[in-house]
Amino acid sequence: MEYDLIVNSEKTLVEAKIQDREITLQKEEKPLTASFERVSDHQILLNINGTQLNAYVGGGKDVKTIIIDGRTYYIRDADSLAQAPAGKKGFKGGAKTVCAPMPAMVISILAKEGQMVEKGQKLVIVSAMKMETSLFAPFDGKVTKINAKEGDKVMPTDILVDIEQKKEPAEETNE
Amino acid sequence: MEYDLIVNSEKTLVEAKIQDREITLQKEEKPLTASFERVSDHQILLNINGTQLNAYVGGGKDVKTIIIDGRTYYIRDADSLAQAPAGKKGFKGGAKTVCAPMPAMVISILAKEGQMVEKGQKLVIVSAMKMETSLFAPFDGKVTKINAKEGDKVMPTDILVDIEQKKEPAEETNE
Amino acid sequence: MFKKILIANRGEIAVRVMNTCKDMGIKTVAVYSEADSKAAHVLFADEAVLLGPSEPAQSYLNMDKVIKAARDTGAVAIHPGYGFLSENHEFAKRCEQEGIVFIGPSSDVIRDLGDKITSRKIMKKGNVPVTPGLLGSETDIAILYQVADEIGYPVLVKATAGGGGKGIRVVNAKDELEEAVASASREAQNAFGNSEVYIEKFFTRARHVEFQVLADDFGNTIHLYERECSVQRRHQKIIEETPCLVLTDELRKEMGQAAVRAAKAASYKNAGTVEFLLDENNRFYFLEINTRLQVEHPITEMTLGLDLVRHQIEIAAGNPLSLKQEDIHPRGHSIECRIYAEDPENGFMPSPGKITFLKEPSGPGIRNDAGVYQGVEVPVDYDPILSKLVTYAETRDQAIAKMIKALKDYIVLGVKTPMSFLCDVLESKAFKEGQVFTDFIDVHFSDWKSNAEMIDAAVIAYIADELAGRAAPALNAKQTGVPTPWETLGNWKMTKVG
Amino acid sequence: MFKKILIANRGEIAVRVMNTCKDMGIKTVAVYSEADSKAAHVLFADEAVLLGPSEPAQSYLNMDKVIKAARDTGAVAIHPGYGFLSENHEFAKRCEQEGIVFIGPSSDVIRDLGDKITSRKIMKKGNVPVTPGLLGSETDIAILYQVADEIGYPVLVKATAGGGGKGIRVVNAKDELEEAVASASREAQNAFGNSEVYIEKFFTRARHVEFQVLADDFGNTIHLYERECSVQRRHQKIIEETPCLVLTDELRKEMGQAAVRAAKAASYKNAGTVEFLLDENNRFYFLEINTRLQVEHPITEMTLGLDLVRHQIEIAAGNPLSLKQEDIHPRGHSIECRIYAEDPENGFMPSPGKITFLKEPSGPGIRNDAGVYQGVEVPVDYDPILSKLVTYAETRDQAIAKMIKALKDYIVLGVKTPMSFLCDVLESKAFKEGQVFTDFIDVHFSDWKSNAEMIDAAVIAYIADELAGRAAPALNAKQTGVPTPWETLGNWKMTKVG
Repeated sequence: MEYDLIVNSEKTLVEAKIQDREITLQKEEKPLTASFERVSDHQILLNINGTQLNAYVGGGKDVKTIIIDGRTYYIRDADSLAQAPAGKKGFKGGAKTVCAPMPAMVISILAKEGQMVEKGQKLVIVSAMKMETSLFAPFDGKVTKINAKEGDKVMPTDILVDIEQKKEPAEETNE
Repeated sequence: MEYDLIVNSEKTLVEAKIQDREITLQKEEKPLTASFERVSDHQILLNINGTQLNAYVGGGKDVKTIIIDGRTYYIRDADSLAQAPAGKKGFKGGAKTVCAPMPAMVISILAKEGQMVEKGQKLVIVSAMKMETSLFAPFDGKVTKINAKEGDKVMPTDILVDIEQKKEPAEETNE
Repeated sequence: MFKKILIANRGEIAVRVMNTCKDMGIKTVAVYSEADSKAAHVLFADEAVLLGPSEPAQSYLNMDKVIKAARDTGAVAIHPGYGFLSENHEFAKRCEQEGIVFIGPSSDVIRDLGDKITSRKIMKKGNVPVTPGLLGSETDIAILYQVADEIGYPVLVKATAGGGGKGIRVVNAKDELEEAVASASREAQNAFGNSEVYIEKFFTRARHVEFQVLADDFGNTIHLYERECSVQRRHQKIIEETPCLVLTDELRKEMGQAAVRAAKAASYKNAGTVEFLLDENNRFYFLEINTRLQVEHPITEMTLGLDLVRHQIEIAAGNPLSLKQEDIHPRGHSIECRIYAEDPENGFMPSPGKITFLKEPSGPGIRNDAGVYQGVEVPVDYDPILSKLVTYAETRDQAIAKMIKALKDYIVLGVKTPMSFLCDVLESKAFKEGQVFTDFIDVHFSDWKSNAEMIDAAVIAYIADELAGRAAPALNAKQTGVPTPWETLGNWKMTKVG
Repeated sequence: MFKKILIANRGEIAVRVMNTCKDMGIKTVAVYSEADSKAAHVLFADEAVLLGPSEPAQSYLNMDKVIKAARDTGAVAIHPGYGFLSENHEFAKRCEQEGIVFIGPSSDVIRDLGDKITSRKIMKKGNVPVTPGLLGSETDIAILYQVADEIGYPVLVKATAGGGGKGIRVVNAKDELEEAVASASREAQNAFGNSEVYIEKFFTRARHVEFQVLADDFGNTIHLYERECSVQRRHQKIIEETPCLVLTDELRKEMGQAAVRAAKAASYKNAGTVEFLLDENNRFYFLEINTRLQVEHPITEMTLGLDLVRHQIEIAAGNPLSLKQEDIHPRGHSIECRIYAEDPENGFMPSPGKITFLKEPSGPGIRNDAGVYQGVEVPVDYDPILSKLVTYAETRDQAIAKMIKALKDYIVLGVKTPMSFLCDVLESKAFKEGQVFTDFIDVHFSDWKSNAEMIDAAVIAYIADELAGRAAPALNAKQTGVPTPWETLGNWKMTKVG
């Protein structure tokens, strides 16, 4: 079976053979075979060449969070991503908005509609969990719309600033 | 609402008024009101006259296991008990069988079919978790059937010995 | 240092040993039976080897399979934990022959001390006082009757092998002796693969006080002070503490020296425990040396701030002891409660099943060495210990209060546990005053029933649970300690079973 | 002793304090905001009082409401924890006026020491060395420019109130000063209700070494040795340990005596912490006295085997200190890691959300003071600390190894955590060698990314999870640390924000 995955932002094409409780990844060097057993809803015991690893798995259909040996991996199906609405697609390339990173309060808006901004320029300061956090422009461009004002409470998906990119880089289509 | 409950083997008739997240027990002395909030599948936070208690609840439709302040309570609906098949009814009174207490191995059978036995007489020795456990006759009576032999692996609901009671005591019907 | 260690055990002690291995950067190999394929110790290990069916003889007690597992995985040493093969001198011998380091004393020492008779002889020679009793195992019931008469009832029928309260019967009168011998032999055979028994004097009001010892290959032998283990049920310790209340500084010193003498007399190496009986007149008698890690070793670790398993491994690796007697200064007070899947209202009968919910206590001064997790099945085939709950505090009263709090905050659904029983014991006047003898439970708690003082709250919780439905489907009622018909049948006379 | 104590705090520290109250048989009252109705500290208390909306000013910082809660529940004393009202002298004053015991020093002492300027003056008088800097708070930017020039950049803009890394900015050059002052003032206003700031010399390569002190009403003042707290991010400690590697016995003694002198100069009562900066030449400067329990107090408890909260309560109840300086002997080594809901790959940005799965590490030498449980929502409104993970072992190397193991065994799903970051820090050569200064993270880990060496295993786990379906319905993906569009947008320059 073929999996078109995005692992920690990296696109990864995986060819996997699945037999009962065994998964074989077709690697360039040599195939990697692992057996697995579900321990609980969030724990899967892997056995790779005799070595056991406990994988803790969270998240849902969209993205899975996987913790192994103290490290966290975020894996999603690239196909499901392709089907996502355009506005929220920016996960990998071509972001065109500045969103709130978490539930927060807007402390200060440092740009105006119509203003030209440079990549890395500070646009918004928000405060959450008693800490101030700055949001920066992702590229050179023109602020087309500002959707928040000082004092607003904002949520992670809220788009605070729309920016029209100055010059579109080549879209990464087949990375 | 009326609840006909069996709490730790004691029949308890409870008259309860239920309002949203508040339960009032009609007690002889004075009513007892408690508010409650579910914390998780197995935890309910009770508030009785300002004092909080965490109740941990396990079990299913038949019997609930409830742990409060380090003590365990077993509560079941008496009505559901009445509907149970006769052979498994003996929870409170009139047991007529000797069952295995847990998954175990039969070490020794100390009675024969047709034998008269006295209450407290040792009938079966089983072994489980590396410990030997004896099963005794619940009353004076006659062994009508023995359903296990030495070396058998037995399960909790397995009836090992059937006994016909010598003299039936008055059945507790309205305790 | 060893690269990889196989832990020839299961449950909490296997996890405990693996914890230290991981601290030391040593890879761990678990072994397991079919009943334990998802056990905590299996999940915690770097590698795991299936030994065979659940029967101990075909898995955890099977030397060939354990040795093969070590060979196959390249484990250079084996830690036996307690129970199973831990005090089996043949197994230690096998390891020696195969060039695998057995983490414990040499096979000869285990053989000598594992045989309670030989060990009594060694101790006598080493100037350590022993209890009156038989000097050899005996199958002839006539001789047993005779010796019992000589030392006087009550006597103890005791398996010469093993420990952990198995293969032991108290005999109060002549007519109980024969059945006790048969039963103890059978249990010993099942537990240790050796049915031999002997008899010795039984002290009804005695304390069980043991001393931890450590000895290396370079002649350094030290003791790590005492543990009071008098609170027992079915001859198995359930509450242990250190320090022991009744020891004066002089007596403590005297017993500590006797413990070191005992270890030296036996040419002991690695960690061991010298068990003494302390009678009401503060006379002490050597009982035995446990040639392995004790269940209750954590309380010593708490008051001394050290890791006994680490020292076991260091010694086994041939390193000299890094501790000196004069540097060992216990501090504060520590208590351990053994948490079994058992029913204290029914003779502490084991209560196997699936743990449907688990909330472990935590916080300052609380340690819980657990061998289970939420969702695991506690199998019927083995000793039903779930964890060792340990508290530490500046004083005994504080350690007791902390233990009671921890027990109330330790929630296990799916199997029965002794939490409320242990709370009542710890809260009792007798325990608080330190009036603990080996007959403590029989005297004070023989007909113990859980106090049901919060029935109203429980009823409210029942109704609330009905009203505020759970997200998950109802669980299997069979697994949750439901009273079943047999509960009205049995009188579980476990402590005095004939 | 007090019958009932109100804990005017939330999260792990409220649970921590309640633990000791329960050990002491003292009833506990929790207070909470609307965001915290099912928080761990609420569930753990005997009583709980809703203060108001989630905004701190309307709940945890609202003195009237907290005092009223104590009155209404009959609590005779208030433990303030750390943060919130803990160092608010007006609140302590209110308690004194209302006849409620404030568990901490007197309001006058809090006022004097809480004002970093006054405290610097007291210390100078008490013969305790202080850092160069401003002797009064200042709003005039012209004067601030002038003083900064005098002591030389880099300088530290510092709120005169509070602590915990809030209201502090490092200023490396003149053109950053004005924005830093504005930002620090604002943050201080939000966090402590006081916007005043001052400036002092910033030492780029210094260690943060603090001494725990205890003082009773009878003139007994002792120190409980040091804590090394140099590993910080955003001026907030994340790893603390004791003992401090670089202190010689002489320097330790000297600093301990200075700490006692500092406490005495301030007429200090109860538990407090004297913070020193230790420069590269082993010169130490008084920074401040934290007039409350520190987040990192457990490491002192581990090496000394005592309970600081108990001693706080005993002192507040008017009892004399049961400890003497000559009896205080630290043993072994202890490390604490603060576990926040935060994203170390993005400037340690807070990561609120629901904890969908929680597995806490346990075992010998591991303590986790947690303020959360599986299923709880980590609110956006407060400091996102989940727990303090503490290890103890015989040596520093062992304590580090144990901490790394514990971090890998600490599983949190639903919010992001710094586990892998902390592992890398602890495993780094610089940390292992004890080369820890307050700029440690900036120097060694400024662009830290999690090493993704087990991608194949993760991919297999992904596929296995798809194949072996879970029993429960899929969780809300939004809650599980999913990368969202903004991740590619921001450069989280938190450590040097202008």
